[in-house]
Amino acid sequence: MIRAAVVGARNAAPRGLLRSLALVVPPQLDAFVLPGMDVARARGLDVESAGLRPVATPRHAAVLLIVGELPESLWDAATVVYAQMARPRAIVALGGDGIGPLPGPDASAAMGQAGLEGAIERVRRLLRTGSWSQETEPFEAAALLPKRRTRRKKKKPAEPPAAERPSNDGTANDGAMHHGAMGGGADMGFMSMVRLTQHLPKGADGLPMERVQTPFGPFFPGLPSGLALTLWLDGDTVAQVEVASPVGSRKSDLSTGSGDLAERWSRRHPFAPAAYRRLVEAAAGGPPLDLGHVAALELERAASHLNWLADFGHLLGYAWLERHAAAWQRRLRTGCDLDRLAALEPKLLAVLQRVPRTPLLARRLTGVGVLDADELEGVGGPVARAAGLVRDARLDEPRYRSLGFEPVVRPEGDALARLSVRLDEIRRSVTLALAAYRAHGAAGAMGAARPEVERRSERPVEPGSGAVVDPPARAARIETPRGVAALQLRTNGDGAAEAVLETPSTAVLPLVEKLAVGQELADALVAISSLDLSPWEVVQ
Amino acid sequence: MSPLQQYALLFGMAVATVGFVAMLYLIARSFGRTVAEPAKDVPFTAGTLSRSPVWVRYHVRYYGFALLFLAFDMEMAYMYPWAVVYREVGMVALLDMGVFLAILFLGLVYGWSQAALRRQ
Amino acid sequence: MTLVAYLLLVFVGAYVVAVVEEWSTSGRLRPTAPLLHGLALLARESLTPRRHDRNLFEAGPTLLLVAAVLALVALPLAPGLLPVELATGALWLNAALVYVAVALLMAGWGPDGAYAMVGGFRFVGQFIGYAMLIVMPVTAVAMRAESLATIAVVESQAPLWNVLAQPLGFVLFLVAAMAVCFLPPFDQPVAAAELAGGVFGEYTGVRLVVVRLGRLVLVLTLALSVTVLFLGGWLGPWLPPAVWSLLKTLAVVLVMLSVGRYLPRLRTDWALEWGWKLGIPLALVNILWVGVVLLVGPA
Amino acid sequence: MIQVLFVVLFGAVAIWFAYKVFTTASMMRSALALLFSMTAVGAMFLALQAEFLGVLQIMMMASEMVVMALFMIMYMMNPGGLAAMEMTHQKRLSIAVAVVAGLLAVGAALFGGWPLATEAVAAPAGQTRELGLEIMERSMLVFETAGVTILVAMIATTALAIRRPA
Amino acid sequence: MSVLVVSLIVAAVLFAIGLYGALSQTNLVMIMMGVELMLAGAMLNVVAFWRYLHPEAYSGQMFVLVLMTVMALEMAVGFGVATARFRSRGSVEMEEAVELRG
Repeated sequence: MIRAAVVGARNAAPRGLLRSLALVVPPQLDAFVLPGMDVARARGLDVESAGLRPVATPRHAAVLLIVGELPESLWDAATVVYAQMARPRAIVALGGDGIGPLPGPDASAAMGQAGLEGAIERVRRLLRTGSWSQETEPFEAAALLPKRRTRRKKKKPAEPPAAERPSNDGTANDGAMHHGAMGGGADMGFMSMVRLTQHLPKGADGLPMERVQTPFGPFFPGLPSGLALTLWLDGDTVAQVEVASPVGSRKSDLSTGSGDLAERWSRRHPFAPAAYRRLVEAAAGGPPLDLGHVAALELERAASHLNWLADFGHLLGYAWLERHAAAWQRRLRTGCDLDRLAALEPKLLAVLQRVPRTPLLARRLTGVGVLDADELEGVGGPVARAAGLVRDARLDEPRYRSLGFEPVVRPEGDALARLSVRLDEIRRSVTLALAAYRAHGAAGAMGAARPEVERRSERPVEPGSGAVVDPPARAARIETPRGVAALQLRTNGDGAAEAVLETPSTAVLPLVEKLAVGQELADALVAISSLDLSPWEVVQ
Repeated sequence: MSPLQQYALLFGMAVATVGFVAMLYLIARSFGRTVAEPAKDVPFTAGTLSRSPVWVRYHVRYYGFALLFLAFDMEMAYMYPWAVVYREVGMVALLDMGVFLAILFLGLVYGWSQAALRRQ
Repeated sequence: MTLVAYLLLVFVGAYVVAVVEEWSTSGRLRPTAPLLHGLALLARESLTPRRHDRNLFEAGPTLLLVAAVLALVALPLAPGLLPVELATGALWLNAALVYVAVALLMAGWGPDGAYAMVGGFRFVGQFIGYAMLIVMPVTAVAMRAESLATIAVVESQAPLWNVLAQPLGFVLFLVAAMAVCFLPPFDQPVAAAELAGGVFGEYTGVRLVVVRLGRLVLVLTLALSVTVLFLGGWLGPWLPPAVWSLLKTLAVVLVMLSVGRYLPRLRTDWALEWGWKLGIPLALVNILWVGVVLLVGPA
Repeated sequence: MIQVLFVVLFGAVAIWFAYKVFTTASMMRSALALLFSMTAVGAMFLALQAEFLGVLQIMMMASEMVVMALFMIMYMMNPGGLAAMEMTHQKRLSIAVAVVAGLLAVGAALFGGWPLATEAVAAPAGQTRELGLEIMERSMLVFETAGVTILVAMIATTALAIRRPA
Repeated sequence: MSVLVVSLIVAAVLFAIGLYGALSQTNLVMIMMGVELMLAGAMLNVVAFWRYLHPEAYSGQMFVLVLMTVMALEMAVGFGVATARFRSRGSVEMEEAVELRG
């Protein structure tokens, strides 16, 4: 059943001119994507060809696109984002209705491009008829009301309490001009500016300035979705950083929950589902790594790196890179038949080769976010390999060695090195996947049919069989696109598991502060983005 | 048209543009008022409700450039009339302006050498 | 009459710029898209942030549009097609463009939002970087034309277009023109990924329409000014003068809008440093070059 | 007549914005009010048929006042004007002095008995040319002195404001 | 009233407002704004005199250019002083300058 109006309709009766104006729906609807474009891409969605134009702020968006199940920790933030959109506003939920306190979606569909396109079509129809309604009600939720506690904390200590005007939200003209000098009886007396500034920290140039506490996340377009940064800005320099990953999992949560662990975990990690599935299987005593696994894992690595590359291109304002990386990412994630990939490989290589030759790019990235080898305790993946450390779990795998695998290592440790390591790894991963595929000799589509691989190897887990009585904890390590993930797993009879997981992003998260503090905002964001950390796999 | 009429036309264009904008606002206003809702009027900060004011003393990092710009910019006041008569006056004009610009460039070089031309 | 014809052409021009911009970002040529987007935006709510500085918030986009329009009307499309014939047209162009920085400063400060404020101050920084690169090449053009009137500037290019007579000035002016319109790679103040829309992030509905319109007219103005100052304006064989002007302008628009797609965004302090340490000396060299050529060249 | 209308209109605008400079609590507004006051003065120059000077004033003052806004935001106690704050002293005296000075100037303007010139003002293009010749010929020394003054100011401001990195 | 007189009156009022600001404000930056307004009034005077008394004398226009330069340089040096003071004292209030001196 279709409602008469979108849930975020404007409050007016559609009459006359308005009725005809309502029929105008632009070819591309401006959309704000939750939790982020990176997740949408990783799910294989082509948002733009579905008729959406991703925008940077919900202010400009008409559609709130929610990709996948939104974790509960993001509900408040999603509520705020929705509340900040201008009406008429519509919600599209893909793959799951768990969208918390938000009003029910105007269109929902199963995950996938076809579902997205159908949902957008429905929203368009809905917008044509129901952009205006006389029965709109203000959207209210607990998350939107001012919290007294945090308010008081944020008040600047130096300001006299009497001077703080009551900030009644909603009155539009609050804080507009009021006459300090001419304001009759409001004589505040002389106030010392020296006292106001003497406690302030001084910058490198010796000027004591105030800092603005600015949240960057969890839905910031230039950062990984779900990463909640709070930056204290001193001008446009980052003076202080607070990092949180609300979407990460707690240690205690890992072992609880019902259902197939491998399935749940692969759903939890949008950027590397196959790697985590394989990790659980390996820890649960699954079959040894075969060539099919190698092909799937390497394709996933390439896709994950390309996804990052698209995000990085977006952050750098390098539209060409964003577009091409996103397209190649999609090709690798969805329905890429390896025969076709083999034919297309030269084109991908051409794109990859062009990136480092971009004018100004090397200059933009050199010396940004430098990490020395001795700061990288416990960090693996491209971040470590870009700082000259040969850390790669694939080196321990005979399968990889037989395929002639060699890790990519660069010594510089800056954002440029991380970029070139990942570019190289994309190339090598595709080559490895193709080599594994050829060696495997299997016919037909394989990259797309990863579920086939997975289904085949699911069998040995048999969580509910109860055949094994209290097996010893098993450990497994796997090289995910972001580095080594290690899992110790102890399954008991009823299928619940006791799991100890180490993920690469957990080790990388503390580096964020070090990279950002003291940097210009643009550099800080580039440095953070170049880490390619996935907040979803952080274990706290 | 006399110059004064030209200026009047310019002023008229400015007023007309403002009028056009006002007309757009009026049209948009006729479509109904904004629904007042909590948090809608708080500037977007990536999903977090940040209600603290940001109007504080802002650390402009390029004030070295700004200070030199204030002085250096004035050179243009002399260069425009000079450019118009340059051909007429000839060599003298080139030398005059050459000396003038050399003097100014000296100031720029001094600022450069004292690290004024960088992010502070 | 001239004014009406001119405004009509400008309106068409701005629309074409919008279509080209859509094409350069989405890769698809959709002639109706800007219109539909505009109408849909008009129908949306226009929010005002809490405790914003109302006057500045409202005046920012309006001033952007006014500045762009006032700069535009001093530029000729063809000999008879110039609404306001100022004797100091080239200077007037510079004067009007300064108010773009004022507009962005207002729009950045107005909403009391952190992203917008950082964006606004970044643009002022950018302005300090490009300001001299706008005025100095114009001076060199005026030297050749012996006048500040835009008509005289075009006429002075009859023997040789300025793009060939002073290529250095042309390059500097083109780059500065892109910086004025905060087009990529100079889009620091409005960067989507860095500041979530930055200066104009808080504008919605009809206010956003005005912002986008102002931006379009601004791009058109700068492209036309490049045409008039360096590409010989309406000069050209066979076709009517106004068509030449528009064709050249369209070509400049294409260049301005597409270059940024293939480059990473420049940091504000780089734009500043390069503008001052490289740009100003080069602009002075350009003036010297033009001066020497005018002295030794044919009268 | 256009001229009278413009002079009166922009005069009023200039005065109104000048008044706003010292009566608003927001420093950004204060700086921008000064900017628009200067712009209005530039428009008055145009109305007084000094085209080059008018456009130059509109341009130069806008760019300088934008920079001024930066420094206002940097160094004022309360740039947003969110807190009512007294920032004046000796107010009565200042008002008295200003009123007396203003009245004297107005009186001089009203009863000056100015001998109006008879010749018409030159066309704008001619003015720019004449000004150029003036700079190149009669006022050449003034012009070069201005250059030296600018140099001194640049050196002074750099020396004062810039702290060299250690 | 002739245009000249109107211009002179406007200039006088601008000057008076600037004078009030320069005298009454406690902050260095605001004092500079007052001085700017006074100079603007002076410039307006010069232009009006040039236009109505000596339209043939371009040294009048030249004088306006010099006044503009003075304004800009006043600002440049003034902000240089303000920066230096703010760095060393954390304040650009003039009263505090007196206080601190002893």
